[in-house]
Amino acid sequence: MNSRVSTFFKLAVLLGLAGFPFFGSVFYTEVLAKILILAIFAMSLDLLVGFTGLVSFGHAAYFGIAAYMAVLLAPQSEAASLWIILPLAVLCAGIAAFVIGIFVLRTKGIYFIMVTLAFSQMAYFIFHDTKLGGGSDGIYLDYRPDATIAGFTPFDFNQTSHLYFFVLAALVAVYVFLTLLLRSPFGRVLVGIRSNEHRMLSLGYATFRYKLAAFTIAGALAGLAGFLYAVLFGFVTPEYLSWHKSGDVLLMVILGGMGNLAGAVAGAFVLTGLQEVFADWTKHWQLLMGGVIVLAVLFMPGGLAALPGRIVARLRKGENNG
Amino acid sequence: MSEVLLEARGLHTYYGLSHILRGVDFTIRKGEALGLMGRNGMGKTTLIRSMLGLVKPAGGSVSVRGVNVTGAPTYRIVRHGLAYVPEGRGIFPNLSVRENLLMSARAGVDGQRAWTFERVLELFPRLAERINNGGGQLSGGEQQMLTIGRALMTNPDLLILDEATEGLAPLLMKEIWRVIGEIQKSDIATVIVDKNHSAVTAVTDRSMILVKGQVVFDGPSAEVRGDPELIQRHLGV
Amino acid sequence: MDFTTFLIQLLNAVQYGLLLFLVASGLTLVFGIMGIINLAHGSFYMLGAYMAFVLTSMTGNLLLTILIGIPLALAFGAALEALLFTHLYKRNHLDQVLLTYGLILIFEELRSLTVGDDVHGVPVPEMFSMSIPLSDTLSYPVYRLVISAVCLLLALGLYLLIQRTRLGMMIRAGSHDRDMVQALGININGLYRTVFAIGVALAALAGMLAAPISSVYPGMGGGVLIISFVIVVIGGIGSVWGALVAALVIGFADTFGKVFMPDMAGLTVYLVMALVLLWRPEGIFRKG
Amino acid sequence: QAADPIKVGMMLPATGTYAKLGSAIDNAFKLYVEEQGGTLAGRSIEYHAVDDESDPAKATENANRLVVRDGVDVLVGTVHSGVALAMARVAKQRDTLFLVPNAGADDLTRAQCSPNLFRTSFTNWQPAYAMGKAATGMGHKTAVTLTWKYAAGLEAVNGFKQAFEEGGGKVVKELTTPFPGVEFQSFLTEIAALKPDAVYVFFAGGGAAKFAKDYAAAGLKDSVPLYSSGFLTDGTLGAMGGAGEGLITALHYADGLDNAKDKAFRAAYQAKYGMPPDVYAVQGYDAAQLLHAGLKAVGGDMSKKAEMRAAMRSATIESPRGNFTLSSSHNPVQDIYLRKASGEENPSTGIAAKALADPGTGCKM
Amino acid sequence: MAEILLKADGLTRHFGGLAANQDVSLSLERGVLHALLGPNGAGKSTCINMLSGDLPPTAGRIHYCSKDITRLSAYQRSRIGIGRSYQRTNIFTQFSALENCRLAAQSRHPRPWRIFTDALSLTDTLERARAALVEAGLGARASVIAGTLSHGEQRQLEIAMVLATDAQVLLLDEPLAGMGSNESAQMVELLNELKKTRAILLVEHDMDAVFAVADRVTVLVNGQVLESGSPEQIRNSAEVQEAYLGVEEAVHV
Ligand SMILES: Nc1ncnc2c1ncn2[C@@H]1O[C@H](COP(=O)(O)OP(=O)(O)OP(=O)(O)O)[C@@H](O)[C@H]1O
Ligand SMILES: Nc1ncnc2c1ncn2[C@@H]1O[C@H](COP(=O)(O)OP(=O)(O)OP(=O)(O)O)[C@@H](O)[C@H]1O
Ligand SMILES: [Mg+2]
Ligand SMILES: [Mg+2]
Repeated sequence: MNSRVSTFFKLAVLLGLAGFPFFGSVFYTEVLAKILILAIFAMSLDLLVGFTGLVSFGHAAYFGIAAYMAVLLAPQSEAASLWIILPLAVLCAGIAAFVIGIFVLRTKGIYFIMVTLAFSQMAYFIFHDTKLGGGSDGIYLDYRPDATIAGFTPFDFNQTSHLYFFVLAALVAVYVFLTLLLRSPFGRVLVGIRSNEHRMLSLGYATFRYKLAAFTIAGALAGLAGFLYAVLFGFVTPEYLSWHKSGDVLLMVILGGMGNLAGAVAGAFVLTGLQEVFADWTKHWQLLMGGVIVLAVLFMPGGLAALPGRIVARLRKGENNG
Repeated sequence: MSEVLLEARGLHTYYGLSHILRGVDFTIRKGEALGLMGRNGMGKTTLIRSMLGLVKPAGGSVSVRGVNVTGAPTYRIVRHGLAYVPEGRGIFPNLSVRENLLMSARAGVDGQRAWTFERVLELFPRLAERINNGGGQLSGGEQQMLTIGRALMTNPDLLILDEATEGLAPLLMKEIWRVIGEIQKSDIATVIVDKNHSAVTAVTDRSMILVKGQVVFDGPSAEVRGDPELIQRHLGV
Repeated sequence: MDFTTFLIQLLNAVQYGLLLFLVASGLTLVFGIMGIINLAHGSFYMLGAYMAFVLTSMTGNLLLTILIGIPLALAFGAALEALLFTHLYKRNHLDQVLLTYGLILIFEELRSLTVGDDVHGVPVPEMFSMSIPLSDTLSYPVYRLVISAVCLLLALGLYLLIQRTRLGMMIRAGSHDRDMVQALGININGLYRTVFAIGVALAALAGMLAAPISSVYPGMGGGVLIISFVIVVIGGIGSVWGALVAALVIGFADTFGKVFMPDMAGLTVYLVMALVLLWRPEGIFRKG
Repeated sequence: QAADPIKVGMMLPATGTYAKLGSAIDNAFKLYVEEQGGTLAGRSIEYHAVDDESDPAKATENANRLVVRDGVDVLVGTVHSGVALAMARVAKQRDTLFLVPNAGADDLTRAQCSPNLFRTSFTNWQPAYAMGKAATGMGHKTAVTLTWKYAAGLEAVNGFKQAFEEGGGKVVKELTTPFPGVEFQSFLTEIAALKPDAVYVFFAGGGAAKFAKDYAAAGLKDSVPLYSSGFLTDGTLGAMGGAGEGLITALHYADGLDNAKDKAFRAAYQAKYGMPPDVYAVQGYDAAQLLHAGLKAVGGDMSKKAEMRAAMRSATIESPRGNFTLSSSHNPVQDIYLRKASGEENPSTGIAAKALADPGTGCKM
Repeated sequence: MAEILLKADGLTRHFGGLAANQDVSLSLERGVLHALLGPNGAGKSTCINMLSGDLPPTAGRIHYCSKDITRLSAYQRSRIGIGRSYQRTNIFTQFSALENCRLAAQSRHPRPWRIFTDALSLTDTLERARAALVEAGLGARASVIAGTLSHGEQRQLEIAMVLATDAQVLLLDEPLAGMGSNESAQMVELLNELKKTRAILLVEHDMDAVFAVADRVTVLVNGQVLESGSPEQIRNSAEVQEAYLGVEEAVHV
């Protein structure tokens, strides 16, 4: 698709999202906030899967760790300062990703998939089987963080719309950050690693460090998503780290079309949105969901991201023939 | 004249929007040796792949032994007695040398097995030494031998060699040219794509030159050999 | 732990390991050899178990059920391949993840719609229903030993098929370069259809054999999915012996993990997997 | 006001392992409402349903869907304890009436108790405690416990242990296995080596059936008696084959209770849904009854929250399980039956604990 | 005496029972093109792999500018100025030909910290990449996706990438294989130009090309150095003729 058209389209979507709380109900604002958070989560994974070629099946670990930090690092009986707890939670996720990355990045391909799974499952069981975070029942966040800074309170998370706008701003920031990152020399190296890591090595790139950096950044961004998720729902359970969650976000990335940030966002919207709709309709929503997924795989190669291009090509062809 | 083995009429092939083959006619008869020449990117490989059904031509027809096989699956086309040695090798790195050879073994269309495992190893003793090695662990030239050997194991009537001598040491290269000569004597047709024009024209009866997806010359190899200007113009030497 | 108990635990570990191999055997073929990332493996296993339930309640005989069930599973597998999987070979492998995830949802829902959400039992075949006393309080069900035996046979059969037959060579070659295999005159589509069907049938067979001891219940497929992948991967993708060894390793890790580190039991399998893969980044048996 | 219907939000599992329990609760709840002519205290009922997938990670959102979006007057749910805990929070924040028809998490009517929350089922502690008491009564001195390592199982084991040790017995080993693992062989070996007088387990569904079969196949069933909360044998006896025969469990419901209410309920349920009801159905039925009791007291006017809740708190529910009242923390004070499996049924053999109330520790209301 | 850039002493490499290289010593000097010949499977690529760091030697030492680099990994060797091409085309098939070279050029100035700079705006890198493409004869194909280039063109790209890294030592594994005669001739010219300022190790089976550019020749047979010397010396060696060149060839010339 024409890049100007696509930019225009993205801005229009952004505008629509920004206007939503003024028209939509509180509940749907929350649903949308959730989807936006998952979109951040999906973009962070896409940095690994779509751009660096590292298919992580344990990305929920960093999401969950930051979510737990949002609760565990907060004081029991009052709100934590957003400006302290947010960076801390993201930092924790980043550090976890860095440390785990040092180990898992020794493996490749399918083995990498499985080792990332192994580490995230270990993290899962640590939270599930110890009293650290309330065990299998999870743990609650009683007060949403407070955004007051030097006596000034720019926004109040207790109002859903404020939280929503913060999430939306975070999404845009992450999108812009990743877009710039991927255009930079660093980003080009990541894509090169996906294409042919061996050649990158022989060209003189310390690929391990690049991969570790990408893994850490992705972990930290997943942490941002996890933090916001915990704040939104005020509840954290070990399930946030489970392989189902890792799988869900991987599905979003694949359905969206790997290696396309907007695609990851679209994947989050479509997968979560469809489930909202179908589950409302019928208790056999899984059948519909499964059917849609199967059809999407068969008839939408390249995922959602490739769809506009295919439609345009189809139209062009029609024009030429007609 | 002997039976037509493989024939293509008016082949047009596209990769996406780029038009690669622009109406190519191609014939090869039983026992004939044909040199297919042209500079890099002129469409030699595309022509072969189109005839074998590995890419679907947009227009034109292909027949083997008079049977129309246009649009048929590759394995059906090949089962009429064709064997293909692709450029860039295409061995199976996850199979051992032995397995690479055995997996393709079959009797020829006439039911004969002129080429056996033993005979291939006799031709390439180096392979016999590396027989239990993984295909991916072979040296470049050894892989090339393996691909040729694997093709021979199908006991073909037509052997298509796309840059089969790439990476072979001079001694072995000579051996290959000699073998190709032998093969021809046993009534097996060969299509040879090779950068070494003098060698190709020396072992083939007929030559074909492709330029930008069109045939610009199709005639006796002797004619090419004797016409440096023709070579200069189309092959740029 | 006294020595007898230790020996019995050892037996448990081996037996469980073999059971795991049985459960993973279909995946060894479909994922390990053909290279298809099949998340629906657990669903095929579930299908087998439910088939065992439905058919034994009609025939009253597990052996007969297996004889009927296997052709059904083969046909089902072939149909799935022809309808769905065949379109994905040239695409990114991760598309298979998406497809098979969709299939899990569909199968799970279809199961619920047709057979319901009850827990069911399948009787152990009469002739294997006794137990052998091991200690004064404990005895061992013969059926479990039978399964172990079947499992060893299966491992041998798979090994011969994959490593020793031309069919196996062709499949392995096909997982690397389908075009080239075709160009050698091999009907790769038919071949893949057959092997995929065999893989599905193996998963279903595992489900049928395990049904009497595991009982039949909703969500049972999900439980075997991850462990099957763990086994195929840490064994070294594409290696039957590797999978067998891996299954035994996991059997040991799980059994003795429960005994010696009960508080960490959930973790042991994953800990073992992480350690194995950090030690040998391409599995215990690298592919040849 | 009386014209528009009461919105009831049913948040139950429709898919996954607990789907069957979810539908039993749903069926019975609706059965009761229909028996009343489709209205409760003169108000018709409008159902809003959400599949909770038994996934705690989605619980808050799903609860919000009913409470915030649909603005239900009553939230009913669910089977999974973790999900119910998350629901309780949402309901508490909005002060929406919340009826728990199954989830046994002790905390719901202990530390997390709340004026708007009523439970018509049990605490995990209750049947387990009763079982522990009964086990000492049978003269057992030592016991081994085994459960999936998750909150419900651990709570049950605690209840059993408390009663068993109060009665002078000793729990010699507490075994756990990761949820929802079903490989028990090494535990059976350990039990056989420890040779306790009794074994207490907490399993449900497929795991329960598998455990009972393995236990019997290991030859332990005849040498070491197996006890459990009733979920072990509820709806799973068929799947156990003969392995469940004679198993003794404790629960607040049993088959063949000889009371009129139960007979009528069973007949009606069987007639309407073509299958016999189970304990989950009873709990769902009672949830509707409890709601009715509250509504009757305020004449259908749900805005009179305090009055309605007071009425519910002091109601006596004529349950198929036998009459029960609610404790101050809103949990049933009920008889726990001792049952002995026979065929596919769990008929009562007596009462393990009469009018047993959960201690409600930590409930500040 | 010319400056020795890369020096290998007693390189040995075993694959199981096979000694692919046995006590191979070589030195590459600036301004000298050193050809490494030998029959298929003699161990030439193995030797290059050890020099480039793709493969650890079983025994032996490697020095670069008299620094011991035996333990350096492949990327570290590349960073200090050892570039290589592959016998089996090893390119980024999804990228354009230009991006292939740009990545190669970028490796000289990776600038990973400048994450807010568009890589395409770093003109030094981009210019280097374009120049390399032109040198390798692919100037007109810059924007074509590498995977869709014809086989011969991919071989050209393989060389263009090494050129773009601006390495001081070039290890070229059959650069001419698959190239047309025209491109080969061009490449021979290029090699003659390049060797003036660099040290080059050339593995090649095209004897016309080898004898047109080589200043020194080493012949490897069964992993061992059979002979090493000037091109004439090698061409006339009976042993080399028997093992590698073939006898008629020598008579011919
Ligand atoms: N998969 C593909 N997609 C798009 N274009 C392609 C593809 N494969 C080949 N081409 C283009 O088709 C043209 C012909 O390629 P082909 O491989 O047939 O050339 P060739 O004559 O065999 O060249 P060479 O001697 O280098 O092997 C080239 O311009 C090439 O870039
Ligand atoms: N990874 C490996 N494992 C086992 N054997 C190997 C491996 N790599 C190479 N070999 C063997 O080592 C020998 C030398 O291989 P090498 O690739 O160095 O040969 P070469 O001289 O480059 O040959 P060619 O001219 O054919 O490319 C070959 O016999 C090859 O089979
Ligand atoms: Mg070609
Ligand atoms: Mg080589």
